[in-house]
Amino acid sequence: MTKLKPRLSLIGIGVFAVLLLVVAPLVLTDHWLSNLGKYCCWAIAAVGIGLAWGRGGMLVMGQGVFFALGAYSMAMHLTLETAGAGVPGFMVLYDPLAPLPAFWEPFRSAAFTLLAIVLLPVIVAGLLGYALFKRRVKGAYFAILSQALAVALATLISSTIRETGGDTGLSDFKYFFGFVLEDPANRVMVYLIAAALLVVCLLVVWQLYRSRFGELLVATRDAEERVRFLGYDPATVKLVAFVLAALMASIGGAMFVPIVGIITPAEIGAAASILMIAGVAFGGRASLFGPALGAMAVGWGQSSLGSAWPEGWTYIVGLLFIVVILFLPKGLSSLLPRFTAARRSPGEQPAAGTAAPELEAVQS
Amino acid sequence: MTDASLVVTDLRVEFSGFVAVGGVSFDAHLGEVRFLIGPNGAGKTTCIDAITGLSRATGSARLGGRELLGRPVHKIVRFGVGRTFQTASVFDELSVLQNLDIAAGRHRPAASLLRTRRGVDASIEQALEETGLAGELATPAGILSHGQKQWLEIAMLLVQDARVLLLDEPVAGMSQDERTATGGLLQRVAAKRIVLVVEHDMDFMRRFATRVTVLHQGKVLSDGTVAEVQADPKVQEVYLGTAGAATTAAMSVVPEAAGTPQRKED
Amino acid sequence: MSTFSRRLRTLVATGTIVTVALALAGCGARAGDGTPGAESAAPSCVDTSGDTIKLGFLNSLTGGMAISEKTVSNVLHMAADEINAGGGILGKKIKYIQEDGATDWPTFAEKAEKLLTQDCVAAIFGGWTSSSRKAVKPVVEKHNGLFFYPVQYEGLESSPNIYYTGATTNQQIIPAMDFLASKGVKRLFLAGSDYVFPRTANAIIKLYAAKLGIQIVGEEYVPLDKDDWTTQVAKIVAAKPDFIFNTINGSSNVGFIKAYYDAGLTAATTPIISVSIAEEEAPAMGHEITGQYASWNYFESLKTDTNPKFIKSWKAYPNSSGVTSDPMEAAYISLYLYKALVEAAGSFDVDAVNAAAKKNTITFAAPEGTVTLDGENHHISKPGHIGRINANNQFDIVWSSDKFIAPDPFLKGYDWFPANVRDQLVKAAG
Amino acid sequence: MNALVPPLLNGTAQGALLLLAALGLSLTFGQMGVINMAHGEFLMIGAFTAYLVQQVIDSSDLSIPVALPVAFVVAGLLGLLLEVSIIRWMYRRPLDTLLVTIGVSLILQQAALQTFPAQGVPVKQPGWLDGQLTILGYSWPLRQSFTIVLAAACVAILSAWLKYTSFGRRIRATVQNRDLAETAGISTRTVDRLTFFVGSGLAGVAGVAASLIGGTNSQMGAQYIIPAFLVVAAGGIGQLKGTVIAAWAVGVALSCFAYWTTGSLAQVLALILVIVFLQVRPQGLFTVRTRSLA
Repeated sequence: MTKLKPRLSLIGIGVFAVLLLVVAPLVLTDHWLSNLGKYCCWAIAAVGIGLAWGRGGMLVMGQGVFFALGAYSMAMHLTLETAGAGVPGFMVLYDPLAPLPAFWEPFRSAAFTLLAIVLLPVIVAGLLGYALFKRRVKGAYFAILSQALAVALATLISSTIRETGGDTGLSDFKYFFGFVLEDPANRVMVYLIAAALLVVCLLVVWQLYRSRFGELLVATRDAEERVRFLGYDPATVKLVAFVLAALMASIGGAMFVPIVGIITPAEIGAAASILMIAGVAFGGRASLFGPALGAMAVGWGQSSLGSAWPEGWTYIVGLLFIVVILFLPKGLSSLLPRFTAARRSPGEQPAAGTAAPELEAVQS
Repeated sequence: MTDASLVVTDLRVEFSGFVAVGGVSFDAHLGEVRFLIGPNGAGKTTCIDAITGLSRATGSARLGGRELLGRPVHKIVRFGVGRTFQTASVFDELSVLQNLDIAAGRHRPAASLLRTRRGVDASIEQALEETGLAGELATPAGILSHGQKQWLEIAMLLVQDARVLLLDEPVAGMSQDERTATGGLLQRVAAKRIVLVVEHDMDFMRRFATRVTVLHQGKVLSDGTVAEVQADPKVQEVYLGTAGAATTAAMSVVPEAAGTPQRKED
Repeated sequence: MSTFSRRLRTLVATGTIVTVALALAGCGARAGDGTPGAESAAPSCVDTSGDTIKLGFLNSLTGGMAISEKTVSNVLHMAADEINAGGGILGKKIKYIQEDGATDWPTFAEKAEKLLTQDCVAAIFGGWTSSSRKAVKPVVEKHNGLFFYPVQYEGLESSPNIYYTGATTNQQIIPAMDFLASKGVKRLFLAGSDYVFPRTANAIIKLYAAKLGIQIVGEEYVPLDKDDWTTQVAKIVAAKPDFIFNTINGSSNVGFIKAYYDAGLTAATTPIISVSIAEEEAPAMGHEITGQYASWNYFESLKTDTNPKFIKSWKAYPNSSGVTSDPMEAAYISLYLYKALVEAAGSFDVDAVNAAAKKNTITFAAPEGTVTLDGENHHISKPGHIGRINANNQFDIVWSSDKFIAPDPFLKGYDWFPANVRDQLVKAAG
Repeated sequence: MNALVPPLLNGTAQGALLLLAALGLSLTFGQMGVINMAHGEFLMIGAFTAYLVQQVIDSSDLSIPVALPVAFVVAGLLGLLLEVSIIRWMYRRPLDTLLVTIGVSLILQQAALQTFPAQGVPVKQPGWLDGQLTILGYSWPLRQSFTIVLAAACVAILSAWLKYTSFGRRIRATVQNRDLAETAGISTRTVDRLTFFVGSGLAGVAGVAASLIGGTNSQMGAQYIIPAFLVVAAGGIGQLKGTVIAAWAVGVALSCFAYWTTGSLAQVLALILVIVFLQVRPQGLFTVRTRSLA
């Protein structure tokens, strides 16, 4: 069983990869392919949330912060690429003579941009996580603090119009590392990069989940003090998961920009961060595929149900939170083993959802 | 007294003005099963909390000449101090093997964490053998019996290669047979490691204790072999005379169940 | 070890798939390969063979902006019904597809693309915030679609694929400043929400104020989603302005108005001129705002030949909010303007419509008066009006521009606007 | 006029509104461990109640005093409904209550958007709140002192209720040790329901106060929820005096930052200030020391 399962999962990732990378581009229209690309970006962030929250017990309600780091790094580069040697248009009005803000300058370089997409979230999440986990901030506190950070960042970006484009965000990108974004072939390429990155992220967590670290992470989630008494520093264990989750959110954000064509503070604030959580909860926070598939399902629901029945979709998202958390705390993915288990030995119920570890959090 | 002993001197723990432990000294050595007993609220668990870095304390607790107080929990563990809790605290969602593997993990290089476990460490097999859990290798710890969970905890301390085992009521809730088995296990373990047991169960103490320290209201009341302690009139008074009253009073002040976090008034 | 090598194999296999896929895809155009743009757009899939024509309406029906955009959506439906009752466009009945932008700008982009490529609509109508417009702009440009945007905005933009039926700055902000100058205002305070419209409007106001000799005694911004203005109003009181120029949007206006009256300010001492408070918003303030001013191109109280009919239809419309207002009227114009354009072109084809806009003088007898389309910058001429709120939350018109103001999104006709800024902005706008 | 006076006074009023919003949370979150993200929507319901009361009682002089208890009951009953239908199943899963109530808040927002005019509804201020008090040369809006008085009254009543009534004692007993309270014959179910009723009802009262300050619409609750949670956390869980001090401090900080920098930056700085504070002192201003594993 323990040997079989990871192998099955690996086959699952393979099938998923073929579906995303080979079948989807052949079958889907340009519009739906770019929608799927958008869902892939959310799914990448969701895989990270699954790691941090599902396995690590850290309810990261502010992944918008890291999504923003990647997205804005990418968007600044693409804006400069589009603007050429000049200063982006939106900056001109407020001060026509002022030079490009200093923090924009390095983003002219493609290499620096790619590096920033990877390193910025690692550094920020590293410092933040170190500060919070060492002080044993966890549970609801951690969730609310992380959400407050997302709100603060979104407000900050909204109010710095000249430096960041403000509420209107950055948009109207013409090129993507030298490729013309309007060209349908290049759009397929951008999609494939996002889809491939999602597959890579799945492979990374697949290996993590079956590794000793994965076990240690679950142990830390369920009994942090106990892990401490085994000689580990839980802060370090959590930090690794948190930083990885941040990195994935950043990558998702970075790919979101060329696919969707706009990034604004609304995509990183409280509501956006919560919607990322919704997909993960829906799919199954602790499972391998649950977060990614859940995020994609929520994205798809927004596209299709949101069109057919806009008011209804808001109610559906609301009900989704209530019903899933109330009756299926492990998400839809927990139904699958439940069915197979029921078929194998009727009457034997698998262990119900456990979320007890959070209890201690409120008290510390 | 050898270098490898645990020596606690003048240990004091205060909770917002309430003195839980007020200057306790004792020591524990290889080869003996050392018991710490006393009524509820006597400060037994608090002593262990202090030694393992969970509660802030003054005084001194040295292991092999190295000071433990004032260090973070995981550092103290790395000196070789391991403990169990009143309510068995194992990782319910993980299997017995995974539980033990994590316990054995701190000796491994960090990079090995990223690899998958292949095979079973020798130390783990040995611990499974000793605690009689060999048949439960793949069982999720959550569905073990209460006694098995306690043994799993002890097994975790063994693979962790702890030099000192601080056991907080290891036989609570066990059947008579399980108690006997546990006692035997502790006596075998004590040959190579320092074993300190906090216990309520007088019968268990009488059968397996080498030496006993009796705590009462945060102070050492008596110290010695089982016979010596039982003969001590002060101990008799606490346990027979005013024991009822003291227990009730103490219970309302310091909730004992360490597994479920609880509040206490300032 | 076998696991490890197998894993390696998987990784290699995945890598190969990715590389092959990327190589297959990576044959797209690179920068400098020639001009991208309309040529690369797929041929339009709009179906004009039947007796209906599909149009897309794109408004936020959920989320925070639904507060404003629902009405625009309703008025678009009304206009479509009216046009259909009158025989449709080029004899084809409008079949509209309503999409929800959900107050989410990427959703606006997604839905615009869906409307153009999946539903094959001939044109899209809607949007409210500048963010929504900026999200839709690249999409309609890429697919060579048409987007009609009905809200007053900060200008400094033009696109061959967008028609703007709301005011640009020289049709709302500048008339308001002219009005203030005529009132002899010397000390002006700028209060706005913290987003692009107020920031841009105030940047322009400051430039023009310098020319008019009006002193700007302070400038305050509060985030769009925050209602509490008490601290900022305390600063306004301390600055002692003659007049307040209000570019606050949404429910934050309610907080501003309440704090303003609580601080003892009144229309008699320190009046406000607003550019986002219309007939719909005025009653929701929770305070009498009689005597305060607003600058718009349309008021319900406007006396034109066409206005009574518009008001009557709207009041009778099932989803009516009861009053008419400027953004609604601009949305109403947008559909009729499209009708006029298509009929001038004799075709629904985007290029034909754009060509017709350049060649012909397209006009529409709108409720605000007969507006004329500028075929070059895709904005329409509008009258500037200043209204003063009366006890019925209607506006008494106290000042009007001499004539209809021609749209000038880049403020080319205003010498006080620095030419170097304009040049850069025109360049950046492409 | 002293430059410190306006931000201090306005900040105190701002803090008072924050306190009203946080007071209910400090009960439901602090005492029961339930993280109710729909608390902001209960506040919205209080504001809409104020509007509806004004439709019945025309005189705003009278309608606001009437609206206060009505809003308390309406929001309280809604909270009770939430407790009975959903929250009761989740006392052992606090983080999950957070997620469930996000769903509730989305539904309530959309329902309000569809029930009431989308632009929002007007709530008129009572005539006796017009005018200003002159304090050290600064004419301070009277309405602000009303918010402060209302907040102070709520705190006084709540703490007296917790301290002196038998129900209050039962709540405190249940909070300290649920199992022990149960064995002592306290019906913890009744206590839970009542606590949730009162906590949600306080949000309703806060809503009436908020309706006098800003717009009354479907989105109004969202702006209070995060600051209110931060205030409760910064004050220390289950610590009424901590909540009071934290709310005041955040209000004054917000107002001072807004006075000396910009409105947007003030929001950012205040949030960061609290986040940093909680990093330095994760247990909040005041704390009960416990001997526990956590």
